[in-house]
Amino acid sequence: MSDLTLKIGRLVLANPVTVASGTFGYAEEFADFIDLNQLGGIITKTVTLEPRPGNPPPRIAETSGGMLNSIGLPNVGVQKFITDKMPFLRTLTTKIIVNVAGKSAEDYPEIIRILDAVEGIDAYELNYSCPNVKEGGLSFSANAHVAESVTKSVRAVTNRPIIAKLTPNVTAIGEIGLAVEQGGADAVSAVNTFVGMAIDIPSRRPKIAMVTAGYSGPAIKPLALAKVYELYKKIHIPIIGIGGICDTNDAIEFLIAGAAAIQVGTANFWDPCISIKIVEGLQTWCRQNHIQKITELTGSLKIK
Amino acid sequence: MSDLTLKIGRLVLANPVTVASGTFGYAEEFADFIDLNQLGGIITKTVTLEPRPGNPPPRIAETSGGMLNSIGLPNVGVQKFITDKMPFLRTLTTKIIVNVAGKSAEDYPEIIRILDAVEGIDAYELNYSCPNVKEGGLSFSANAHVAESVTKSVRAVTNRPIIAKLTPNVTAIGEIGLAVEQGGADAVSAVNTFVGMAIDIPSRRPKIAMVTAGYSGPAIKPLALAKVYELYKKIHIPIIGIGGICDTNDAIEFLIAGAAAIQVGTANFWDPCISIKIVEGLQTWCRQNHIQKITELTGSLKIK
Amino acid sequence: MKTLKKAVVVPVLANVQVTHDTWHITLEDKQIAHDSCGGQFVNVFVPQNNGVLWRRPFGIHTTDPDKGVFTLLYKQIGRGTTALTTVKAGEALDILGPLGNCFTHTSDLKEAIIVAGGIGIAPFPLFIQHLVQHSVKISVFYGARSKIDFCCLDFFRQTGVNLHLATEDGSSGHKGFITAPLLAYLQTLPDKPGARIYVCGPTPMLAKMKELCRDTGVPAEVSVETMMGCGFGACMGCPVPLENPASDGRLYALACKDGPVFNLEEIRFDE
Amino acid sequence: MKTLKKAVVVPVLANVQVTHDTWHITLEDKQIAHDSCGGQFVNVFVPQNNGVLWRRPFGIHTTDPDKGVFTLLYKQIGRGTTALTTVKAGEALDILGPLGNCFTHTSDLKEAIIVAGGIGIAPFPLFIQHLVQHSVKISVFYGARSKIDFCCLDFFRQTGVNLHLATEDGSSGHKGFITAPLLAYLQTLPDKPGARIYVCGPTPMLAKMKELCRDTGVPAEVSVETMMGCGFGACMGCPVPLENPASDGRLYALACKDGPVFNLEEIRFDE
Ligand SMILES: Cc1cc2nc3c(=O)[nH]c(=O)nc-3n(C[C@H](O)[C@H](O)[C@H](O)COP(=O)(O)OP(=O)(O)OC[C@H]3O[C@@H](n4cnc5c(N)ncnc54)[C@H](O)[C@@H]3O)c2cc1C
Ligand SMILES: Cc1cc2nc3c(=O)[nH]c(=O)nc-3n(C[C@H](O)[C@H](O)[C@H](O)COP(=O)(O)OP(=O)(O)OC[C@H]3O[C@@H](n4cnc5c(N)ncnc54)[C@H](O)[C@@H]3O)c2cc1C
Ligand SMILES: Cc1cc2nc3c(=O)[nH]c(=O)nc-3n(C[C@H](O)[C@H](O)[C@H](O)COP(=O)(O)O)c2cc1C
Ligand SMILES: Cc1cc2nc3c(=O)[nH]c(=O)nc-3n(C[C@H](O)[C@H](O)[C@H](O)COP(=O)(O)O)c2cc1C
Ligand code: FES
Ligand code: FES
Repeated sequence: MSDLTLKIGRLVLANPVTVASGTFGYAEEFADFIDLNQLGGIITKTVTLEPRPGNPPPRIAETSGGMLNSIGLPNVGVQKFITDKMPFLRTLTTKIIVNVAGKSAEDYPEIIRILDAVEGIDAYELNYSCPNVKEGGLSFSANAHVAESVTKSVRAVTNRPIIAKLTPNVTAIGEIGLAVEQGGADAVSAVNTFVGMAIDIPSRRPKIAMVTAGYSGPAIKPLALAKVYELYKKIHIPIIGIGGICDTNDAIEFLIAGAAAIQVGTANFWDPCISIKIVEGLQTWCRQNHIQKITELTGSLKIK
Repeated sequence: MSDLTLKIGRLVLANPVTVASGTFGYAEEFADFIDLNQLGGIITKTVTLEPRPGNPPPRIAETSGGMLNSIGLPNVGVQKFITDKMPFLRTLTTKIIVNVAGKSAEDYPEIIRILDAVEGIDAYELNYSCPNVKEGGLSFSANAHVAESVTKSVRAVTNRPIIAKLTPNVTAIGEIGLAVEQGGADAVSAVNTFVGMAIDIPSRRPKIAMVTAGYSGPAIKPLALAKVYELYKKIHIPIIGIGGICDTNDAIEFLIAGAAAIQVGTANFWDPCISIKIVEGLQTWCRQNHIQKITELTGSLKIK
Repeated sequence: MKTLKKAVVVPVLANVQVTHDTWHITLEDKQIAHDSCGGQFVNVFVPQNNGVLWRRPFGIHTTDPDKGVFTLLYKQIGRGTTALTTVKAGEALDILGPLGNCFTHTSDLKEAIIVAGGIGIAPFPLFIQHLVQHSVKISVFYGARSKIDFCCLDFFRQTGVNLHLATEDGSSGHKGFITAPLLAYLQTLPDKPGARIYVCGPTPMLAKMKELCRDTGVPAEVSVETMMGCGFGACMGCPVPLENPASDGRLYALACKDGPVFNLEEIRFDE
Repeated sequence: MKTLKKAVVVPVLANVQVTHDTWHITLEDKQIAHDSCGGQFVNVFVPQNNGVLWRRPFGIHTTDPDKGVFTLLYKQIGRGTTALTTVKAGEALDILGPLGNCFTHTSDLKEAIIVAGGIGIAPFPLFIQHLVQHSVKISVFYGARSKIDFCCLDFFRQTGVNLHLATEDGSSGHKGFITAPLLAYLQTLPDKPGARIYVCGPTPMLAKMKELCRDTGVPAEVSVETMMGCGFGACMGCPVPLENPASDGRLYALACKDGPVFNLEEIRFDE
């Protein structure tokens, strides 16, 4: 057995395979399919301060090799999350990472303060891809200063590990990564969805009610991998790689490019067992390739 | 017969279908396959001031639904372009748009000055995606000021239409579009390739010698469409849409999103006749849908 | 790879074309054959994925718990269903299920009025199998574009249901939409309080049904169709707008988890 | 849709498996059967594109100009070639060709020494058909992993070529690489100036051949394999590093346009 454990700051994961926010519900949805405790960690659907209804339909569209979504972060709000969702999550032995988002910069420390009083949360992932309403709707990680200051404000209110989840829709993601590192993040996760769009020709309407949407799935893998590599060259904190990971090989590519762990997103939808298959696939691959510790792989890209 | 003609500034194209730089050689490569004069226009492989050998292999890799390339702009240099390539291009009746790139901002007006003395060129496309060596390798359209000033410097030396070709790898492509409009561009073309990467697991080497590469093909279509739409909302000059266009429907989607014309890129590689098939497909579709003038389509997206 | 219940690879026993565009596939799985109720669906992984990312949902059409088999009735409309037609007996399908909720059968039900448009007929035979066992009176109002589109007519005749047909082209039954003979029937219905309508069909028909039920005062349940990214509540891609915000403030229900069966008066179709 | 020459949809006459991993496909096209010379290739659009974007290049294996047919010999290695094995007689393939250049046969050629590794044998029968007509002496050095990998041995025997085999596992012919018997042969070759080597095989073999030709002074031509985005000079994705910059300053040739046949001494394999 190879050693698949790794550390994200002080957070120890049993293996590098976690599941991406918004693609795994609050884990209960997957209990019929897999043994949740075999995962390295579970990242919850985004939680916000107030309940949100989500966007009108159509919210999703299938494109060749990818999908578009504009779900609109529907969720019951942080209070009901604590009373309705945390009890189940607390029954699990895998790491629980709660993903949070704010409408304004102030929302982040406020929601984290509330969650910090709750047991059974191992870390936070800060969803920085949602629109910063006060700043004209640009996402929180579109701007290095904003990303740094929000991270700082969260750092000030919690000792739990914080993971900043970055949008890829920027000119230089490395700068944003540096900023959140500066702000005190323990790790970054990269990437959230890319901005995409599709049109229904007969009606001339966008295929998603909100017009533009987030693009995910196999089609974005090469893009996400390049973002992870860009971050790896620039920053010093661990990177959790996300984007189009559909099988063990995809996961290994992200590790080689510089990720310490990975998240499986869209692939959960067509194969709810895929995350566990990847855990098993990594174990097999490491054994066959005489990898003692999975951490050897991270950033092992060979360049002439 | 529907009227497929359109104008890009003063440039009149017989139809909206042109072919993307670097995917169509200098047109001669396609003379065995199609009647070149049925195209709306031909955009040449990028020409630079000095000859360039191009990058070492591997230069290309296939991914699911897309491809990666780092060709490195190999070309014979502007002088040999004029003597070796222009004579054939001048025999064509379709519009000839010469794509140019520089290593530094000064290269652009210099090469345009040289080309302006040459007959048979209908417009220039300025490839702003290549690294600006003096500015630390960021592309010329990663920064609005740089993009504007380079465009101005070109505007100062030519009366021919200039089309600024934008990189999508930016936070806000609309701002860059506005900047080149300000600089005097007659149109923008959007988009060039996205930064992507792939790794060969057994060797742990990047699949492309230059490590990161440009991602193109069907996988980028939703992303490119969103960029065109973002530009359409922001700028006033025409947009030429590019990115993953593989058939007539793809072309129509770009027109509805705001493009006045389109470029077929990667699809030329697997079907060298595809550009002409799209010209014919547009004609059929317009007839069936009672579209008198193709220009009606541009920006006709319906939003509630 | 051990997986828990609900994700199964099941043998295909038959896959036969039953109309010009509709197919009937027979699958073997004891648990699904035993546990499913009318209205529930399975989500099918489509072999050869030419860019097809999501599974495709299909209502459970019939079950034979003794033999441990169940069937689906599907219409070939796009990439996924076309790929499905190429699956052969002896192969296997990767499916999730049973998913979703069921048409309800309360003890006060005297007459079930089933209203189906086109392929919307698919989920009803299983429900009818159940109702027959409980001796509920069954009327089926079934509309299609043309005579050649009807499926399962033999099944309805054998079951002895009260069958009403309509076709848009008049090739069989009433000429026009099925809602016309339905309205006539409801207006003369002696025992309205014991009747309940069950609907599945295209969205314009559902909107029309809503009006009709409001006017006649007969309650209805509807099985809705939406795009489904996952089928089990994970993607939140299948919202169904609610007429009134739910008690917890929600504006939308999820078709796959809270449905696919809803009370017709609770949901909206105008978006 | 009128297309000019070189982009054609051709009938498949046969597609048969000839070894555990290699297939032989027969296609009908008068022009290709008539115009092609050994070394040229066709670029095949692969049916059912599971994310396969590019065509797949294959050397023209044999031609029968009288019947207007030609054949390809291909090894199943990945997605594209696997899809190709499912193509049946009676179907059609969308191909571009003939593309690229040919092995050269100058009038002073007395002996053609053909060196093939594995599927590198594919382009030679066509060239041999041509050489036989011109009564050139032909020696074939053909290496494979094992006996079961050899193709076309009957063809070579019928043609009366001087055939040398080697297998890595020693199951047939010399045990080891084919370059060993080749070297022995070259060292005792009486008429070196009239001899020319023609090579096709895996890159390590080509690098080895380069050394061997330098040492023995026998000139060689090589058919190279690179990734090909287009096959007709448009993508510039198939560079072959040159030993010395060309007269026009180029550091690379293009495999599809300037090749696939090159003088072995002109190209580099170290990258
Ligand atoms: C709960 C549920 C039960 C269903 N039961 C059955 C059944 O028993 N028999 C049956 O034949 N069909 C049923 N359907 C519909 C079936 O799932 C779709 O016809 C199928 O997914 C189409 O797949 P495709 O790849 O062939 O079409 P695609 O190529 O994906 O689509 C073709 C066209 O149809 C549209 N479309 C596809 N699926 C849907 C959808 N679900 N809602 C709205 N528009 C859509 C697409 O936008 C596109 O325009 C059911 C759907 C749901 C949600
Ligand atoms: C001019 C030319 C002539 C050829 N003639 C023949 C022939 O006659 N018979 C024959 O069997 N094959 C021939 N080949 C090789 C053939 O084109 C490849 O085997 C085929 O494209 C593989 O397709 P695939 O989709 O099955 O493999 P893929 O799934 O694309 O690839 C499988 C693996 O092989 C590697 N690979 C694929 N193609 C190439 C390549 N061209 N160069 C280097 N690595 C590659 C990939 O990187 C991958 O690792 C020729 C190639 C060229 C360039
Ligand atoms: C339907 C859907 C909903 C998502 N919801 C969230 C969310 O609530 N919060 C978040 O941080 N990311 C969300 N994401 C982004 C994913 O977590 C992930 O970053 C992205 O999909 C890229 O990974 P993938 O290609 O593996 O899906 C969502 C993605 C999808 C497809
Ligand atoms: C192999 C290859 C070479 C390219 N070379 C150039 C080039 O020389 N100049 C340029 O402006 N764009 C170049 N491009 C970008 C294309 O013109 C186009 O913008 C991009 O590929 C997106 O369109 P597509 O998805 O249709 O290919 C190249 C693209 C490819 C795939
Ligand atoms: S289909 Fe995914 S939540 Fe309903
Ligand atoms: S394969 Fe495209 S240029 Fe050679």
